[in-house]
Amino acid sequence: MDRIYLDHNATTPVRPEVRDRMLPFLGELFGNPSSAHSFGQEVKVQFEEARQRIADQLGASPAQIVFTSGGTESDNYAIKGTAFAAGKGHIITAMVEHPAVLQTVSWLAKKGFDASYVQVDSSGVVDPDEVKKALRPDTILVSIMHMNNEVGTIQPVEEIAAITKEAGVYFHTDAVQSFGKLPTKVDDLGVDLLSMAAHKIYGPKGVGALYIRKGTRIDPLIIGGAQEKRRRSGTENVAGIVAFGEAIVQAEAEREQLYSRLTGLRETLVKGLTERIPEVIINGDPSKTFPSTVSASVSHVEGESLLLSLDMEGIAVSTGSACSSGSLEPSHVLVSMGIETVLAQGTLRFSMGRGTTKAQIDHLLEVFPPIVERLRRMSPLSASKAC
Amino acid sequence: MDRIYLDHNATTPVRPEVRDRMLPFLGELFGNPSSAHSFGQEVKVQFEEARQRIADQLGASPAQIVFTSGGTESDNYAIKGTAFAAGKGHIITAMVEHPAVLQTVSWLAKKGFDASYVQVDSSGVVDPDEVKKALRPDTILVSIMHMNNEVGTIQPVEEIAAITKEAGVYFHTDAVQSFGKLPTKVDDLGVDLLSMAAHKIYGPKGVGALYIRKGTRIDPLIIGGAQEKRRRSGTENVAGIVAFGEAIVQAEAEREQLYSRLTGLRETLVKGLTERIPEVIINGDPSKTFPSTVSASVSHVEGESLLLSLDMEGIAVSTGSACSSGSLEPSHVLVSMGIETVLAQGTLRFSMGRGTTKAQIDHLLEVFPPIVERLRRMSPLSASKAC
Amino acid sequence: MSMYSEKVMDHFKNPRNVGEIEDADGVGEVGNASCGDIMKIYLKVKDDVIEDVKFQTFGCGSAIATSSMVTEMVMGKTLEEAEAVTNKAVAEALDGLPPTKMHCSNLAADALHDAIKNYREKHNK
Amino acid sequence: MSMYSEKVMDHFKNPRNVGEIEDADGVGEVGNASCGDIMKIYLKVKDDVIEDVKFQTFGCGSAIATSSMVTEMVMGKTLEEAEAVTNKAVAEALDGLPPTKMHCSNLAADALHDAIKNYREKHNK
Ligand SMILES: Cc1ncc(COP(=O)(O)O)c(C=O)c1O
Ligand SMILES: Cc1ncc(COP(=O)(O)O)c(C=O)c1O
Repeated sequence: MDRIYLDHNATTPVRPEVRDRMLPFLGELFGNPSSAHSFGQEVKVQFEEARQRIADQLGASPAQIVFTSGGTESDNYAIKGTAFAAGKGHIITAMVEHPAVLQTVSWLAKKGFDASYVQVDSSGVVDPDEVKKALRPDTILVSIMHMNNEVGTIQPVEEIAAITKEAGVYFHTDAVQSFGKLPTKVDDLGVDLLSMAAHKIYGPKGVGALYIRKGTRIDPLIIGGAQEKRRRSGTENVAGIVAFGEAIVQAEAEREQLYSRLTGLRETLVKGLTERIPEVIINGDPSKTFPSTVSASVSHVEGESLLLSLDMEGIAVSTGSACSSGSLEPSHVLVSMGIETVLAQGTLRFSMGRGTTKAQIDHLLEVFPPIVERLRRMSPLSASKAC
Repeated sequence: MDRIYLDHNATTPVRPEVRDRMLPFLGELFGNPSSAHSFGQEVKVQFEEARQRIADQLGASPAQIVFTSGGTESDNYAIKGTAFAAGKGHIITAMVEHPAVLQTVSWLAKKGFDASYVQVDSSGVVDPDEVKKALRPDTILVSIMHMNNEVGTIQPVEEIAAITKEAGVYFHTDAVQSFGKLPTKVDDLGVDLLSMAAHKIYGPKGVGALYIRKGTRIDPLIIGGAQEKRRRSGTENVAGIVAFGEAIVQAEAEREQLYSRLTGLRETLVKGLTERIPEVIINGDPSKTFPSTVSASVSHVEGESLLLSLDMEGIAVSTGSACSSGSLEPSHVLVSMGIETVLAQGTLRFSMGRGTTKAQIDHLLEVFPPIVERLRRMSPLSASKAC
Repeated sequence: MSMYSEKVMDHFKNPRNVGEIEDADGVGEVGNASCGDIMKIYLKVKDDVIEDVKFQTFGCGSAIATSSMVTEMVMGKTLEEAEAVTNKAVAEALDGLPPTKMHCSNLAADALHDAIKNYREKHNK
Repeated sequence: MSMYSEKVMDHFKNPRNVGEIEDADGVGEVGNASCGDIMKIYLKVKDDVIEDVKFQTFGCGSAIATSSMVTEMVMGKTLEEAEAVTNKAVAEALDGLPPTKMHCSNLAADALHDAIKNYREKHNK
């Protein structure tokens, strides 16, 4: 069997149609879109078409889309940009956010801003009332993600938006995991700022965008030659941006069909795991979780050793924490959901995508139980038990 | 004749060998280099090889190279990063810098930092003594570019470094235009921070790097998942980074040969322009200017109308200001060199590269004089004269 | 492929009514070199009708095109009709201008109005 | 392609001396679950020589590999020789570990030393 990729929340392969759209821009369409001559202008046209496509997906105007180098930059731009424009103030976020949000907020906290972190319930969902309670007169921004990357939890963004709107506070959502997978019309969601990335939806790495509602007071993060209407300077990653435009159109076209296919695959996976492996816990509430992601905590064994063992069988998954730090701390997301430390350490994330098949899941379900058994036999935690 | 591209300082075509190196990363090598499984690790190896190549070019260790989304981000990171790590203080830069430096410094000035701008002489060169005079006890950073993008002037970076070193002040140089064109060994230059971009040396747009000398106190600009040893978070633009590594090796291999070829082409171009067009001024001192760039001020006519007229003949050049703002202000670089406003408005930048041939320059020299004549005949400024 | 419409490029390539009128009845001028555009309009007027109009322009593509367009729009028109021509109308006649050029290089109607004013002052009308 | 050396992967795939010694002369343990690694080492000692050694480990790839490696390194050695084995020596014997793993998951020698200490305490040596 070919290698099996079950780490689509980390990144996805570039779709062949998307790649084909990029190639001319690595060839003769090499002009700088800021250039007034024809080499520049012929590029600019296609480049602006990509902006229109992103805007359409959001139900926004192209003038409200700023291209960036990815999801992390978009998050940094949204949060630091509104913070620096305000000068000082209080920011509300949640413990389940991606480090791109959490670490940015904690950097700002070191620079004189204030931060509050709302808790989540055991399925990882933010309670809008908690956001309301955390509001202060000097609150400038609420940042709550749309879809969580580790567990797949979908947050009640619309309800939170109603609260921020009433309070007159900006609302940013990190939609890096949801853009192209769930509807993300900005007026339905009610958000002022929304982060996106191409590489989660079969586009290239190193390109993303930030939606900025008209009138939002925001400082630029990357300053210079005044590209993107002064909001994001630097020669644009034209090939990447055009590819992003293509990726979203393709993703939207198959979105609903993929959703139902993933729902079926999730059922097979969850059923197989719980039936075949003793003491495995599936994290999150499936009714509030996007079906591509299954987070499973396996008692008595550690996640990386599970990951490596699966990798030896040609199956790619991720541990609970998507973080590259090599830190051995258990996932902040799982811990904030109240999962025991040692279980959090033994968590794997299976994230499926458009290339995932039933045969792949079946194969995983063959291979995985003996791996767990072998590692449990090695573990001092399970030694006393007959597992 | 094919279209002629004389705007290499704005951007360059991707070299075919570089493009070929990228393609696998838009195909099956799609893993996230932070992933522990084989999809990630197979990518990481090649990705780190690119870092080694950039480091070799600088005579630095790979641990001192941080990949970014381009020259502008590198400049922002270097300047804001050292400023925020210091918390407060004074920054010295020059009026001839790229907007990525100038606008970043002026943003910091609005946020409570201090800034001084050193003047340049009529050929655009910074006097190191002026830097010395501008130093204050609270100076935290000096940022002076290596090679200017509008005129091609090479700054006395080594001499300035001697001054900053004695004063114990960090020294950043924007080497976006010089990296791969001039020697840039960081220990020879004596700099603490050095900005680079791939797309100026036949690599893709949207990727760059910052050299950070070991021990430099610098805050990250883009914060999150702890990639690049926590110095620059966000999923890496792997294809772009690998391409950057290839681009620098290729650029270095032909660097000296290209330099002498460009020197010959410049001679032809300058001689042709001054002989065939009355009242044209070549800006900068050729002995202190990199030979790819010729900045020519044409009296009584405006730059954009020259640019458009050349574009109609299939020749791509740029006006004095490389800025995309559409601002009608004359180039800050030319003005700071003491060039009259109206002449600055009538300035074209011809920037040559590896694809430039003698035949192209000869063709330009045929086409350009009648264009100037036609526009001068239309101009109210030259109406009184018989030009 | 250009940042300008085809009409702008047409007027840029083949500007109408370029030049000076030696014995003009009215001369108008707007802009200055530091802002990048200088436009000069010359008028020949008879019985309140513009019999001839010419322009000279130092400026970018849109400055030249708007100058050319405005002369075409008012040739043979009465002064009153000419006074009703706005910068916006000139831009529209050219199928629009890029946003960054709308405010800066779109001054041809102003130059025209300045020339009419100059004519009226000289001739007490 | 792996983040680990071939030797680490070999010990991870085929760990030597896994398990428990029921009547161990010394038992050592380091780590705790919240830091991600727990290692337990069991010793059988005769005449100051390690006759048998086994391990149990909860932890990542390098934790399992270092545990396995340390048992191999000290099997049949005197206690004194075993005490001279450092975490660094274990990592070197595995052709190195990734930087992020050097400090966190490289504790097998500590677990061994803890087991020897336990043996000495129990047997007054
Ligand atoms: C001197 C200089 N610095 C910085 C930059 C900005 O680089 P980039 O466009 O890759 O962000 C450029 C080019 O645009 C440049 O010429
Ligand atoms: C929810 C979420 N936010 C932000 C990011 C960061 O995006 P990028 O890696 O493109 O910078 C990711 C993915 O890594 C993510 O899953």
